[in-house]
Amino acid sequence: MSCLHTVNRSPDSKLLESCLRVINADDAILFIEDGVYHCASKISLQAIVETVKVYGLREDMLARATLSTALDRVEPVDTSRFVELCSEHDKVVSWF
Amino acid sequence: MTSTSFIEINGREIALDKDGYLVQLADWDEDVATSLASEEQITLDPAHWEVINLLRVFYNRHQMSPANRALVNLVKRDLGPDKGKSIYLMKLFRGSPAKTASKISGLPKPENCL
Amino acid sequence: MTENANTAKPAKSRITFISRSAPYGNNRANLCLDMALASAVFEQDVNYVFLDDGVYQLLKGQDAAAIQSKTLGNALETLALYGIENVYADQQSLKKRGINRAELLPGMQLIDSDAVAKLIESADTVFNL
Amino acid sequence: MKFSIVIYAAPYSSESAATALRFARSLIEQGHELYRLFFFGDGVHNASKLTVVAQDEINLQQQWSELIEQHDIDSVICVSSALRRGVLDQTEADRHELGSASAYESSEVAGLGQLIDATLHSDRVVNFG
Repeated sequence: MSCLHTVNRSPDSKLLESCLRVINADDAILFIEDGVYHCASKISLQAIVETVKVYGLREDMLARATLSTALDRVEPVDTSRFVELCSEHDKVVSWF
Repeated sequence: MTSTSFIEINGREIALDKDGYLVQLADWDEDVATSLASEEQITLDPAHWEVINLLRVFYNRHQMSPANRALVNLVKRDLGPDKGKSIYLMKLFRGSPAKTASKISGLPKPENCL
Repeated sequence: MTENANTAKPAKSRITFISRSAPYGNNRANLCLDMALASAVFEQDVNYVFLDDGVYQLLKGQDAAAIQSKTLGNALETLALYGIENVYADQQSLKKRGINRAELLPGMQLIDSDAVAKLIESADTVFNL
Repeated sequence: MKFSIVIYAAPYSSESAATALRFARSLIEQGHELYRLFFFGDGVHNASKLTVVAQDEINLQQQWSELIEQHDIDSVICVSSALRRGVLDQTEADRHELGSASAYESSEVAGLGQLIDATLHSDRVVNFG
């Protein structure tokens, strides 16, 4: 049972922190909206265990100029891949 | 404004909305309850009153009208398992017991959400 | 509820609610409670978890009359009457906010983060707000 | 796969309603089924038809309505959220004697039972807020 977590607020919000406290090792995180500011943050990404796959919503990264600065660990995905990720995981938990 | 009708009780004009709920919850008293019940073809006896009183205490404490499931459990908890049954409450308050009993008890009209 | 003949699904699903918002400042706590009560009315298998600022909802002695609002703490007392028995408060959230067990409404089971993770993992659907 | 989408956010105040709209479009384009849209809390404003938007900006409410009509999507506005916020279909407007409807006809005002039903009949419930 793996779960896709979406996170839509910036690092200041501590939303990612809450998510990480209750995440399972085979889950994945997709940063969307203001959440994509995590994509270039070493501190944010270091807090996520290696086994958790990390995605960023490409459209939001483009808008916020974080696509080019995103760290290698982050895989940019477009909305259609967002939909696929939802179906590949057993459920979606939205953090907002 | 919702169209209102009036019933006269002890010389007072009491406004009801078109579904028969009190427009002003503060208008409620025992005579009003008796009258609201008779609109539902119900004659209140002590078995009705203990549920009405329970509902009013519940509302004053929790500020909500219980759904049927919660009403059954509330009656079960406070009036005992013999009475805490849907069938018992349906005999007392026809239709949906929670709705009918809430109306007679002068609780606000449900928002149709549940 | 509308039944769709060609979608045979179990009539019961396991829903975990994570209530993460403090009461009164916004309506998220109320929305979460409304969803949970509706789930209970439709006889779903409900878990209710208070996490982060959500634990502020559990403080005893709330009285919201002076801010023209209904007192959420009093509404939460009805969870058991709706058949919602699995009500949990996250220990770490309480600790971080300096809230003791004695200050909480009765009926809360205190759990740790791992237990919250399990309630998410075992749910069919999670509502988190 | 069957999806349901729950939207808690008003249009324009945050990006979430726009994200949800793009998500809904995309899943339909990929041949998935959108079992139900459920607008809850401030999300009900997405169904308001009494809106005017600058010519060079998108009209989210209109785009929702077009998507709903084009694909015959079951779209529900939560009644208790909607009544408070003045988003009424004709039935509710008549029931409360408030004159004209303010919601797009493409959505229906109904209760939380429709949300619970959606959790039962969908493979995935995705929340945007």
